[in-house]
Amino acid sequence: MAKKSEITPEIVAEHGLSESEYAIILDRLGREPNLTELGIFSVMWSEHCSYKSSRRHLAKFLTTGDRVIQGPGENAGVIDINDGDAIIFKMESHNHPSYIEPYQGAATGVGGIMRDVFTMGARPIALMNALRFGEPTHWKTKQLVSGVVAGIGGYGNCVGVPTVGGETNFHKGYNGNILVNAMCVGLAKADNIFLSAAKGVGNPIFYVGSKTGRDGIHGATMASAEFDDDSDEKRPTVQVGDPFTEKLLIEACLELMATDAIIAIQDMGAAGLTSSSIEMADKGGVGIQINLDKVPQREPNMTAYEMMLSESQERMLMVIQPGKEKLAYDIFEKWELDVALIGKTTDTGNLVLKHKRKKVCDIPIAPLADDAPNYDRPHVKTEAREVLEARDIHETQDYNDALLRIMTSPDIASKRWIWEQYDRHVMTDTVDSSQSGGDAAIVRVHGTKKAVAITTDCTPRYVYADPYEGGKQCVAETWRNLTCVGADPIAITDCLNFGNPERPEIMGQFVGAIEGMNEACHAFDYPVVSGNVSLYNETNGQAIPPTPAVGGVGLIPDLEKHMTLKGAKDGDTLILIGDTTGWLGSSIYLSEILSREDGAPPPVNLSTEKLNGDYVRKLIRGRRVNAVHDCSDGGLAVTACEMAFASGQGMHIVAPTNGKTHGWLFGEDQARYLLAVEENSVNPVIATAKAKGIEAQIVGSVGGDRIKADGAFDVSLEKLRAANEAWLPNLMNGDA
Amino acid sequence: MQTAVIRFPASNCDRDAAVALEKVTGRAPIMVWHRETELPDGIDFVVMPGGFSYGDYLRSGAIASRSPIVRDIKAKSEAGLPVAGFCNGFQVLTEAGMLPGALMRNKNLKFVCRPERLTVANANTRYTKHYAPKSEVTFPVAHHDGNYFADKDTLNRIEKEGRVTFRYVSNPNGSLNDIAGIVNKAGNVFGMMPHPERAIDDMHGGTDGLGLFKSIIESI
Amino acid sequence: MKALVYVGLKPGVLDPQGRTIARSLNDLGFDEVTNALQGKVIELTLNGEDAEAAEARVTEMCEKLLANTVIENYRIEMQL
Amino acid sequence: MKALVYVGLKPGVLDPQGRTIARSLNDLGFDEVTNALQGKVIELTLNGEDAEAAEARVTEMCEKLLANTVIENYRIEMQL
Ligand SMILES: Nc1ncnc2c1ncn2[C@@H]1O[C@H](COP(=O)(O)OP(=O)(O)O)[C@@H](O)[C@H]1O
Ligand SMILES: [Mg+2]
Repeated sequence: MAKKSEITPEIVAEHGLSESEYAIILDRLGREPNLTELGIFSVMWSEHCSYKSSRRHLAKFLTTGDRVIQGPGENAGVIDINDGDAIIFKMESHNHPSYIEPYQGAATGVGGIMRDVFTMGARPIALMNALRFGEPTHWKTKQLVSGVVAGIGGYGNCVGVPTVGGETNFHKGYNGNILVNAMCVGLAKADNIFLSAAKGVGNPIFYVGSKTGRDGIHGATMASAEFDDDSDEKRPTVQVGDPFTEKLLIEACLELMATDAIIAIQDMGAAGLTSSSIEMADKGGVGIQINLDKVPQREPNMTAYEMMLSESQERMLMVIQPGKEKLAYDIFEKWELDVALIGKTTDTGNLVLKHKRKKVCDIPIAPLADDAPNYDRPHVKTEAREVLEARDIHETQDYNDALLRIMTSPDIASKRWIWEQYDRHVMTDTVDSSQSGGDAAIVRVHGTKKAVAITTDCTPRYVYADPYEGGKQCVAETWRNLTCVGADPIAITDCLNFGNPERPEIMGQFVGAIEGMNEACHAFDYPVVSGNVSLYNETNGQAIPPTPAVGGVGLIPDLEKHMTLKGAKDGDTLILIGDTTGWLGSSIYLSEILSREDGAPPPVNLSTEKLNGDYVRKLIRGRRVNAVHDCSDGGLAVTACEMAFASGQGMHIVAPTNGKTHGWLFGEDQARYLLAVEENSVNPVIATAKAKGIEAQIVGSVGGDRIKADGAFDVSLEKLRAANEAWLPNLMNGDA
Repeated sequence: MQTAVIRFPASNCDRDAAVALEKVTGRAPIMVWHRETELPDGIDFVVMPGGFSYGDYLRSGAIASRSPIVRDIKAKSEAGLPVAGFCNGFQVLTEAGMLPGALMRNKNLKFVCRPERLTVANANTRYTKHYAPKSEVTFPVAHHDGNYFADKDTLNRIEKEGRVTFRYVSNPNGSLNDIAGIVNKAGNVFGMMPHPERAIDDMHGGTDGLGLFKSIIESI
Repeated sequence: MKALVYVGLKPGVLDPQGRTIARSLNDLGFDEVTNALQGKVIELTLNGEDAEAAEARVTEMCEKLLANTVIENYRIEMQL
Repeated sequence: MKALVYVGLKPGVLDPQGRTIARSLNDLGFDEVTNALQGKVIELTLNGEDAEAAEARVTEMCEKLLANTVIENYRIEMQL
């Protein structure tokens, strides 16, 4: 151990530790840490690992429910989907690395989230991605889009997990800080879930996967630090993903998991060997001793510090049942993976590291976790915006043009250029995916008649306008999207992307969004089972729009009764469930047609949401409807167009009975669904709704080859589709 | 009838192929690990599945095509054993010299996944008998390196010999002559970039692929 | 000992990667670029002393794995 | 005028392709191979006469498009 002080205040600051944080370290150790130990503390107490700004707020979330097998706290959340099956899922961000190296940043994001899921014993069965880029005209946007999409596809396609859906927004607020959020869903047996708590004393610790290199050292602290103009210069090493090794790792781990050899397992994510070993030890209440000489190394002369902080990808740590070492070796060697016995569990409660015959670290584990900073950062509530009335908002004189502009606007235009680069079909259980433009992807549980429905949603402009209502809306939209395909919504994961939490107004967005989200979770009995927080998303003091992406998962008990928006038939009647007030505040109409981003966002009435959604689901199960699509971005008009594109049928919308036409067609009132209903079901559908106190009205009909709204637009379905499809390929260089 | 599916490291349509084979033959295929030096006895039909064997590193299918099991399969195919490769399997077969030509990077350099309409270019092969001549089928494609290339002489020869089995209606990758699938001269080795094994189920990709499996299985 | 193996497409084989590079360079204002070809270079580290024997072995590696001679040419450069 | 641009991963960056190539060469009996790295070589055809000016432009092309200097190095060789 170093005798003389090697830790200067500069070194402490470079490690992202405040003076008071360093004082706690000195106090708990009763001495100065050496550099390796300091590095370990800095990683464990980084925002990324310790959630020091968010922890107390996340604690408010509803996290339990009848179907919750494992809530937040493990690598991913686990829910019960009957018959002994469980679904394991989580969403995670890889924003900063993707901005610096879009292909590898996005690829390793996908790899990381998959590891979180198969670490727990699940075979990954679906991937989703939620992407936010800067303005389409910004010089960097195209390059980022093409790199990120290629990276997501490159990794997921190779591993052989279908990427079945996602969402993509463009806004100037992301010009200097894009968001790349990836979600993975896996399938496991409910009685064979693997956790990370190490148990017992003297049990062998195995290292499996790729060798350790000097990758992304300080990556975890980077992810928690703001960008500035110099960041192009200070570029830290970005990790390169190796999907081939990931695929082998999945197969090997699942093979070993089918035996009883594993006591605990943890992937090495951000903060690598440090956080994986400490989390395993802390959860199990044991100590850990590691001989770093045994760690498979890619480069010569690596220091203890480098090995502990390396973020090399495709690595796992596990505690193996004594006596099963050979079994583990055999399986990993069959899959041609590096494997090494690097240490053992101990009863000291300390993390002890040996390197080149010296003890290079000896620190008590409990304080690393228990004393991690937990800040109550000051926060101010976002000021409420004025509620705009439709009658006070300019009405377009050219509805054909308005519809075309909205259907070719960045957020509404088809994202085919993106999702055609993703293998959506591998594993042959994808029942519906991005391909239909549907609300939620549907992935069959292999060999059964049931399916999982998956969606990701967030409307950042609503959250920016009103974090609380916007937070409610994100959760409500996922619930609605799952409902649209006939699923019972079960639980969510989230990825909370915000700016610098040390600024009270940003912290106010964060706190407000969480409160809104949580309110919705309670209203729907729809718990949060996993998630991720990404803070400091800003460049030169300019924060991104607050973006709490939500991933929702539901169960379709019987695929015979699933629903899509594809099935609208000639002669069907269009019924709109839910009340339309013509809410244009913070709408696409306002931003695209009037270049305004003001006004309060549509409020979400959670009990109406619940009532309407439960009714729609009942109609689907009772086979009363041919197609369902929720009304969200762009309102009734956009919803009808999307249903037209998916079903190949024209749509005719009647004029509003009261209120203004622009509000009627483009208003974004919540809790609404557009249904295509066969003639003989129309009366019962409306009558039953009325009896339940649900708004339901006939708003038009299906058929022909045009999209029309009385007193507004009348355009060719094919021409509109072509324009909607062409926007992104044109942006990306004119090649389809 | 006993079929086999070869598993290379990072094959990922091995299960998809197995499901298709079991559906058509009523019997699960034997999954054969690439390190084996010989096929088990009594195999009537071998499928090289899709995926990214060895991560598609170096060239798609290249490293897998040099594995011990492929040597044995090649020898047995020369003695008449039917062998089909889909997607990455097709790439392995060309790399192994069991089918002519090569599969290069898609013309627009992007991975492409979409249902693709194909015409049955020759309905008179062991793999296409179930289809009407010139009929159209839809199989999904999902590949990065599906751009079929062969030199002029080779191309002329396979065209003349009627060895092009499927063609794209709208070419997604730049393949010469819109070629989606071919057979060898003897007609027992077949490869195609689209995925017939992903078109055997109404819930997923349609059922146009069944004809292909029925054709070859019935010919054995 | 090191060997550098250059692998490129044969003349007459369309090179979509090269074409895209040339086009993007033109788009970026590098109008002087009239053509681009993309190839691979594989740097091998080899045990052994005998460069001549090594080169023969590397040739064998190229024929057996590193190049697909249906579409590719290769060239070997030994570095001592 | 031609320019050859060699692009390779920076030392220390994981090269999964190279590693896999080395392994499979070993599997094929080429035991002397202890390491392999895979890089790209881009051959540019350029209009113009002034090699020095051209090299400066190619450097700019590398920085802007041909290499991602976060993980890659490049080297330029002008051929007259
Ligand atoms: N990045 C992406 N990856 C995959 N699919 C995407 C992506 N972006 C959008 N999509 C797909 O495009 C369709 C429309 O997206 P969106 O408008 O967000 O749907 P919704 O409003 O129903 O949530 C959906 O089917 C979605 O899955
Ligand atoms: Mg949406």
